[in-house]
Amino acid sequence: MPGSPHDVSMDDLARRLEALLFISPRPLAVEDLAAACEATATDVDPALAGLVAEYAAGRHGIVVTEVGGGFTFAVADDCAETVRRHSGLERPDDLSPALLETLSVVAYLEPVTRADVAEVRGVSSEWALAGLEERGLIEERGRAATPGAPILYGTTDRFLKLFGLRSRDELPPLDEFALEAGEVEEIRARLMANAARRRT
Amino acid sequence: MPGSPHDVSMDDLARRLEALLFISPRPLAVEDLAAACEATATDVDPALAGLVAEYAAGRHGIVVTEVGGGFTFAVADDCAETVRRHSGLERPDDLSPALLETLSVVAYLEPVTRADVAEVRGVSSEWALAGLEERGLIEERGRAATPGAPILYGTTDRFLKLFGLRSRDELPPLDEFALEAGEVEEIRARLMANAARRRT
Amino acid sequence: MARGGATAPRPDAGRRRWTGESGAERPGSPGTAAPGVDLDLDLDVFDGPFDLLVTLILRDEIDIWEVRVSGIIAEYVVRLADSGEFDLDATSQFVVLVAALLEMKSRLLLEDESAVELDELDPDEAARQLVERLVRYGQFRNAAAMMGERWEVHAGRLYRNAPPPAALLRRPVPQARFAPAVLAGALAPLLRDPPQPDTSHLADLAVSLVRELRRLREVLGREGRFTFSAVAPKGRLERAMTFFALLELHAGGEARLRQRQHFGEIEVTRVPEPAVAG
Repeated sequence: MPGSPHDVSMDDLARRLEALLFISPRPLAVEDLAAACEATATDVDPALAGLVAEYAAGRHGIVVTEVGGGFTFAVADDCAETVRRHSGLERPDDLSPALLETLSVVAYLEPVTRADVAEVRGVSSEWALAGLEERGLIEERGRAATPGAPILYGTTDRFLKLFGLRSRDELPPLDEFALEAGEVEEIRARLMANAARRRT
Repeated sequence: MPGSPHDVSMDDLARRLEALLFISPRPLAVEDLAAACEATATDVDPALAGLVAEYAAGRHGIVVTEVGGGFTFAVADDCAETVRRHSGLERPDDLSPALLETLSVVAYLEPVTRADVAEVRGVSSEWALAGLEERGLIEERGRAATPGAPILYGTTDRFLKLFGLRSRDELPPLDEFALEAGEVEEIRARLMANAARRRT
Repeated sequence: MARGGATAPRPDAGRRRWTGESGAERPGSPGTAAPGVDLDLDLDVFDGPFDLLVTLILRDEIDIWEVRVSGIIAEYVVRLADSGEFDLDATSQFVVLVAALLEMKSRLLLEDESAVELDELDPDEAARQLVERLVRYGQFRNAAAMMGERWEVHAGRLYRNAPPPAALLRRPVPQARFAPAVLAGALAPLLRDPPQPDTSHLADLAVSLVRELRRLREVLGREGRFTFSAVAPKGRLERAMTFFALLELHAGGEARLRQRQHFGEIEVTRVPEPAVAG
């Protein structure tokens, strides 16, 4: 590497596969990759094989591995210790009021779409959701069966741990509003109504 | 790539840097990288340069960029469309001219109070500042040591990321945006005309 | 809504005209015909339909200084009450126009205040300071255009946004770092109904003032003169309203008020028609 740059760039399809694997927090199956690239599995297979070879163990600090029926980037085993050391140096972030509010909306109403959260909070919450995702407190929970199939978000096990909860049922009831924690639909309806009223 | 695997692997330090950049949700400064690798900045610099060269534009589906006070991986621009289509990740909503203008005042004068911004813009900028704060582009930076101890605002790391800036110093000098002599003359003439009209 | 790729530049990036919170724009432009609000006005400076008045003001043919906006509102409310019908469209249009008039007027008031301050300065110095300020502001506007261009190029860039796998974290997740009650506390403000703006004072005052005005006009028309104590109701607030109504009659040139001594009786006399010359 340093002092010996490669002369051959990756082909276009392989580059797009690389970008897809890089961004996805979960393994992607060949069919997903093909669909995303508007290609067939037959096209994807050799490009993917090339990518796996490029990121074979020992070549880079990250490797492409096949796990659970899909492909994903992961930190190379012999680099794990460095990454762990780095995580030990990072100081934990606090949750800003905006993050906390967004987290509470996800926790009580999950699964929710980005639009639901924005609706309830009355402000675009893209950045707050990204911040929570980055902290591992929320994650994707599939797609809603509505037009555009937006991503659904829910809280993670890390979230439960951080708040000392055994399960989501242990979320404190919203006593002040005489609602049980289970009455999610009612809370949702109320929040949506409030959001609508706030807009007018 | 496919059919032409590279024969040269990256050196050990470069591989560890690669793993760190991959795993960190935030850009990492040379000092952070050095600390995690138990190396000095002098060691890190050439290894990092090699990594940047390996992931130069066009070679891979991802690139190493320097933004927001450190180095990070990003999806190559020409692969962004594919990733966006698959992941449902949206481009952040565009900033209105009023928000952009307020943001430029904060970016050039930070830390600034609400009153400072209003003074420059000639209109109350409360709403614009709130909008920028909600979008994670500016944040509170303590209080001014003046009567009333007003809140001070400054730009965030997210601001740097979204505007592709390595640091605040990378903003072009404000002088470059000075009005041209002709424009100043035009303002002067318009003011005189207004004054004359008011007198009659 | 997925947007186009990050690489597709928009041609007018960052060069959009400045609108937003602009204090520089006037509501409506000169010559714009005002949309129809059917109201005949009889004011000191103007006798005719409201639409015409707005048009004349916008064309700078009538000075908004001279127009009592409160008088226009009072007339409108009286007419609305008399007609017994409520046309939402027409009323909204009226409110919009009146708001525009008030904005123009308040802007003039503010301008005048600064002009007074500036008068104390050397006129050249005042002009120089204003130019300086606008030039400084222009600099930031230009900078904002540059930022808009940068945004177009960079804002769409995709960074990885996944948390590190637990196995790679040295520091385990801090157990129960936050109390769950914090979550309920954060959600609570969103569950509460937003407070309804309290407009009771507006409605009450407007209605009772208008009613009071009408009542006093009747008495004045019938009797030609009366005293405050003869017409004033018992309640404190109601008396205040009567007093305001008297002031309105006086300001409108319909009645003459006279008080011979402090805290003494107020005598009200009708001013013979025509109240307004020209």
